[in-house]
Amino acid sequence: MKEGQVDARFRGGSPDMRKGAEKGHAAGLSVALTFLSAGPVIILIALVVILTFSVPNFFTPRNISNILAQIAVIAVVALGQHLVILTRGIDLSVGANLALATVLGALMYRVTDTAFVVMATMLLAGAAVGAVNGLVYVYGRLPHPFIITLATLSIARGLALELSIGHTTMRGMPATITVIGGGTSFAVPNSFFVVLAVAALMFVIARYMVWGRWIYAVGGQPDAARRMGIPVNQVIVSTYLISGLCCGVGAILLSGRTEAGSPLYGNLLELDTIAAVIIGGASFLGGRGHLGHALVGAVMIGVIRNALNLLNVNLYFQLIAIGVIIVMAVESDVLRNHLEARMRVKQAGTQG
Amino acid sequence: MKEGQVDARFRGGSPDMRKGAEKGHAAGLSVALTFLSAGPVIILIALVVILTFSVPNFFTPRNISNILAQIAVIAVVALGQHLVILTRGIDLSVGANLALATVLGALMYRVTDTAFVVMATMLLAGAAVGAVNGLVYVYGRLPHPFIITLATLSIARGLALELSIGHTTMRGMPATITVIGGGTSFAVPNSFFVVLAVAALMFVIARYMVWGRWIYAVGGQPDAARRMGIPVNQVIVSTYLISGLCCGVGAILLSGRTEAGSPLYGNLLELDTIAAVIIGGASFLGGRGHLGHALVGAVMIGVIRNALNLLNVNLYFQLIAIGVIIVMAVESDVLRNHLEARMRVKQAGTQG
Amino acid sequence: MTKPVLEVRSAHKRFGAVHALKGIGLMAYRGEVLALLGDNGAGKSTLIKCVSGVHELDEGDILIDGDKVLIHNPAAARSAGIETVYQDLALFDNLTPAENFYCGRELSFPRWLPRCARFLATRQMDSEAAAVIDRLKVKLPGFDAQVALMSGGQRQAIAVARAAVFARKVVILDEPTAALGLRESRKVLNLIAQLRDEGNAVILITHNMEHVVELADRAVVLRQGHKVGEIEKPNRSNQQDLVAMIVGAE
Amino acid sequence: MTKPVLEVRSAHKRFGAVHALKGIGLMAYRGEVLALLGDNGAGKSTLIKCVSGVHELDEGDILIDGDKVLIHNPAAARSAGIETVYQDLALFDNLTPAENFYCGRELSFPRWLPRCARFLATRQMDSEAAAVIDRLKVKLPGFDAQVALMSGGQRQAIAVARAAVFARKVVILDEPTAALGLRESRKVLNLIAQLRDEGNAVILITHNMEHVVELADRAVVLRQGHKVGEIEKPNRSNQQDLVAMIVGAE
Amino acid sequence: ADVKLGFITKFPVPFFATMENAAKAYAAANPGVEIIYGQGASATDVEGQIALIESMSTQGVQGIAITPVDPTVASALDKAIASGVKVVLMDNSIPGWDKAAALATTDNYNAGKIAGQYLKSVLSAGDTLGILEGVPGVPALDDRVKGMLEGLGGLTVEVVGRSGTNCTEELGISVAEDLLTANPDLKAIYAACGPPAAGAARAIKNAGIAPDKVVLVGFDFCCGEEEALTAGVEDATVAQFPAKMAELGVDALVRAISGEDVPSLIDSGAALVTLENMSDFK
Ligand SMILES: Nc1ncnc2c1ncn2[C@@H]1O[C@H](COP(=O)(O)OP(=O)(O)OP(=O)(O)O)[C@@H](O)[C@H]1O
Ligand SMILES: Nc1ncnc2c1ncn2[C@@H]1O[C@H](COP(=O)(O)OP(=O)(O)OP(=O)(O)O)[C@@H](O)[C@H]1O
Ligand SMILES: [Mg+2]
Ligand SMILES: [Mg+2]
Repeated sequence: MKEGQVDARFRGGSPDMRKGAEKGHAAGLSVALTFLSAGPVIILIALVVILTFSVPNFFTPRNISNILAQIAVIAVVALGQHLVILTRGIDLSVGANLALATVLGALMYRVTDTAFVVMATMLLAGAAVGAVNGLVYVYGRLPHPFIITLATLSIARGLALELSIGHTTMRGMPATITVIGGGTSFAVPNSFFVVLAVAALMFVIARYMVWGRWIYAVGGQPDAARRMGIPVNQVIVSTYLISGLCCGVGAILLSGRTEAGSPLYGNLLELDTIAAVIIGGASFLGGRGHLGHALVGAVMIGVIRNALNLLNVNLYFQLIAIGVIIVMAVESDVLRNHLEARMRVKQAGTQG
Repeated sequence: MKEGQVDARFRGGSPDMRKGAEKGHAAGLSVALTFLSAGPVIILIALVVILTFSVPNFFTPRNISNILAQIAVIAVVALGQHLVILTRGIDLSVGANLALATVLGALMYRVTDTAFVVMATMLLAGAAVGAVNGLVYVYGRLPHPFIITLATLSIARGLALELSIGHTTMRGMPATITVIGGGTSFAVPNSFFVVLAVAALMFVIARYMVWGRWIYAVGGQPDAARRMGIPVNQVIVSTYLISGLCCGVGAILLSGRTEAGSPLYGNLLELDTIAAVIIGGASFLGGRGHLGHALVGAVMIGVIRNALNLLNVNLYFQLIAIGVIIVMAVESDVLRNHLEARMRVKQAGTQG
Repeated sequence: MTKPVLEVRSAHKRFGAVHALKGIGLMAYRGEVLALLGDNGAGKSTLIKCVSGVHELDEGDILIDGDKVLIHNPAAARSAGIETVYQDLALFDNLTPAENFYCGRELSFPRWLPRCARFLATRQMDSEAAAVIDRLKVKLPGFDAQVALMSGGQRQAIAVARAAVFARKVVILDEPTAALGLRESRKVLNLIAQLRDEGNAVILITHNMEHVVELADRAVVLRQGHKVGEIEKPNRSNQQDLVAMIVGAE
Repeated sequence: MTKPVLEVRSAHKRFGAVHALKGIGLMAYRGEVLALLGDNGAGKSTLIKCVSGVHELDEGDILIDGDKVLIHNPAAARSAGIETVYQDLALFDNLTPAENFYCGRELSFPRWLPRCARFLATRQMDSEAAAVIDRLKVKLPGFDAQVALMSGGQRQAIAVARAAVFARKVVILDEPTAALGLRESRKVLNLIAQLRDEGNAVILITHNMEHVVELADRAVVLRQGHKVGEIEKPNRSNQQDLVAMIVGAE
Repeated sequence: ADVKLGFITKFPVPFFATMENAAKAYAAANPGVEIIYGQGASATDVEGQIALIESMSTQGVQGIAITPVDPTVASALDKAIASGVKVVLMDNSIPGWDKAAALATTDNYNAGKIAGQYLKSVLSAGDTLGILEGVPGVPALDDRVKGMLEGLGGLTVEVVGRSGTNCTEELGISVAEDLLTANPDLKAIYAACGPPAAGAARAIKNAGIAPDKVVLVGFDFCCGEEEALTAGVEDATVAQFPAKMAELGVDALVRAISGEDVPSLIDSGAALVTLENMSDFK
């Protein structure tokens, strides 16, 4: 908002910028700065530390494993959502998309119990809805993706309800999917490894591949991207496609965890994933933000919900507490950013 | 998206721009242009004409009166939402805010049955939540209003539930409120007159008052607004406050219509109102768009839902149909815009 | 010499690791054009942004008519009588030229209401803005078109005209002719002269030596955040000294 | 005379009611600097935007090396060998200078993959971009800082350098020195000379007559969308004619 | 057709689909009856139901059978009644509103009691109980919890958790997992609707707890509870008879329109379902 703030935000946003000033100098400041510049992660760590000491059973292997399983779906879908937000877009359809994918997967399971085919069905379904979002938005020259993704939210939910036999939860998933979505390895949920794998893949794309660079360019300055010959339309469509694909992955995880497909899955997932991205510290401005943000945000949401459940906080009060804690988390990150900026000035001063 | 499109959008967005070129010239073109430049309204009219001929009972006084009553809440809240969107913001809390206001109103009714006090309670409650949104966003220097309004969504819903504990129903409203929200005058719902009054007031503010000009300035170029000495923070806070106040008005209308308060009211109202604003043709870019847009969008949504109900389309298929029709409506407006731009070029050509 | 209307004393400003101003002092007098020169990145824009309230100084003072003032936001600067034409113009793309003109200082009525609650005197603003634009002889594609669609020069002309209308004490222009054609440049230079003659202190940032020689009564040169020199009455003969100062001893 | 590498024939362009180009023709030859002059709003930027694919012409043809080509997007123009420095620079505020340099034409490997799926040759791009920036002697606050925080001049320098790196046939510069200091302006002028000597056709839009006289081999003047004149070898003696053409008979 | 009726259900879950199908069967069996159908979008879609009531009146129905999602649809029903439409409520009543011709319902409170009585029979004093609530604020679902607590009838159990699940399986799993983490020795879980009951069963399985260590009681007998009962993770659930409820409700409506007297309360009943008697309820 304020002009002075811009600097801080940019600095927070780009890991590249930090390298510049970090050579030699007053050790204490430097340590504090390295710490502060870790960004929203330290807010998360602080949160975890507080909860560990105040909530019984919180920091136990079993509970950690639970949390990881609980956030897997939000995290995967938030990664896709983040790509869309990087290009100044928004994908409201993620929840309905995921539900439709699980229903189609469950239907396919009635035809064949080959895990591969069922998984492919879910991925394809997710990607298809994403592609519709992207294509209609870009080639329909709509003013904003809000409309089309709101429309596919409605359409996908309707389709999922219509297609699901008896309009209900459809039991049954191939064993492989159940293992992926519900199993654990070394006491860690398999779904968490899937999240890590998707995140790693996205990170490589965003950071080391031409296409990722284009996403940032399109998000940063769409006009300039077009003038530099970047296929802006295709890049935008691709982000919606990937977001849809992530819904497909989320569908595999969720239907594996519940051994079922259901048209009611993914309710309000759009708000959760957008919140995760923003809490993680990304910006609606486009072209700014690290994919890790989405993960941090998703974990933060999961940790808060879990702790409130463990504390047996009354249902209505949970709603209030979640709201308050989320604002506090984001606000601490804002303050952290300011502190960092101020210390950086001080550091520069000591260097002369 | 495309650069060429920018012109068309600006032209669509601002009624001021149109005056320039409209003097003399080939009559046919001119008539067509006047028609086209009416904007999303003509899409709405086209929709109504189609529905009149295809849906029995649609264009009957009673049904029209029903539609007007059904959209009143969305329309009033969408007007406030529009102000927020004009400053590049978003208010996700509107639905929960409205629910909380109806609950507080119903509780106040248990204390006193003076309509004035109950109404004042609802308006104050709405404005208070809005003020929290604005103040925390601006003075907490949050990067985006998404977070704080999502948080107050959660908090207000939780508070409303918490407050209504122990009351199986919150039925009962003072007679005046019932008349305002549920009565009719000359076969037209009174709530519709309230919508018109709020819209007229907002129109005067936005168009003829200094404060309205500042809203457009802040939305257009926040940095420049600050440099020109506009109290940007206060202007932003005020839009959230007004949005909250509109929720209070919506609460009066809804609780008058249902003669009750409920913590469940206003579910997904945030998506409906944002959709209304965007369907009406406003832009997320900030500083662009006519307040009438929000009304047109709300009516469009109401008309579509009503027609689907009259046609007895089943819920699943309704979800699909609503999605499709909304995209089609927005897409027709995009095409209308292009047609208008092209005809304008042609018209300029004929003038030499 | 008379008292300076604006004085800056040992101003320091840092952006993170960048030390943009390193103890700069400056005086501007009424009825005089002060040229502020320096190569790209010298700190010119930063200095004037501090004076006009966009940034706050880390150290140093700003004095107006000899009194220390705290300028912590642009509104304060404007009400202290400092008008600025920013390098990035600070125009509202979504408004018309007339609306841009008066933005933040709308003519309005009735007087007894608080500012924000008053009604806009639209007609009066339109006609006054039209008169100024007319005086500057700028051609606009349509007076009620949005600024977004105007050419770079047209935009610059609007920004300069805006500052001229409200000038009271100090007018700062950050490269006002950079995007202007010959005709428009000439008009702006005439306007600057006029502002000076009306008793304003004009601070002109420019890279154009012709304009400096033609208009400036004094020139201050910045280099890498330092003030490296000051020349009275720049003219053809000491122009080379100025250039040497700007470019630095090489 | 040799064949023009770029030719525009009777170009028309309208924006709504504004007729920005009214039948303009233009030729540019290799090894020559063509100055495109005209007052604000004359249509210069519109013309070159049509050539570089940002806008499409309503009527008229564009010929490259004598062949009619359809330039319906900027990628087409770039691959036809036309590089452009836009008046608004078209930089990415969220990227570093090196990333800006190669944006849209990243160096990448392995070659057999489709472009978008390749990996970025980051190190190579960084060092090559650094070399160019070095050659232009632009001082940047840090080579891995985001462009958003750089001064107007630094930004302009980056945009010009970017075009220089990829120049193959035609280089168009829309007021490249408008925001530049003396030293940087000089560097850009030298660069333009160098681009010309390397056999490019350079089209230079500027309001600075000094630069025209110093560099241009030919000057074309636009006024209100018309081409009103063309002068070979502009110099001190016919400079007045040029100015008269630009400003129009008054 | 002789009579035209509106049939409005709450939101898309199998329970209401079953009701709708029963109504369709009724219409098929009685050629003089034409029914048009409507459904709200979610468990909190009050405005949607109101719009449906209004548009059905517009279409000239003579009667409306409705499962009111919230007491506050009453004033819309008032208007319909004022224009000569008969109303029958199904599934749950509207407290303090007595203009309905009849109410066909499973009394959710009584049905909750059945679950409570079962729990009383297997738990002992001081045992821990976790509750997975339905949608916060929906009276019918709240009643299921209140009734269960009443059904425990003096047995003092320690309620160690009450969380909302929005009647979804996803939240059911998460909340049940957290319950089990916070209370490793948890004795019993009660879920107020079907999907979270299935979710709780999965959470127990995932936690590697022996199926007989935790008593799991659900409600609705749907959405995966069958499998959970078969697997022995879920111990009991309460079934309603939606088809019967719908049939009785529509029948009462038709009779009320033709001027007959109908009983004002029609209980379609509820029953405890366990592994043994499960096959009777499919
Ligand atoms: N908001 C900011 N954040 C960080 N650094 C900044 C900021 N604004 C300016 N700088 C840096 O401060 C230095 C001085 O910049 P300034 O804009 O004052 O230069 P200038 O003299 O106006 O140059 P030009 O003639 O190119 O406009 C530059 O190195 C610039 O990168
Ligand atoms: N996208 C657009 N939409 C509408 N009108 C436009 C658009 N772009 C330019 N114009 C108009 O076309 C005319 C020519 O503008 P252009 O930018 O080509 O001028 P220019 O010669 O580059 O001027 P300058 O020297 O100020 O940059 C102007 O009147 C301008 O307002
Ligand atoms: Mg500057
Ligand atoms: Mg131009």
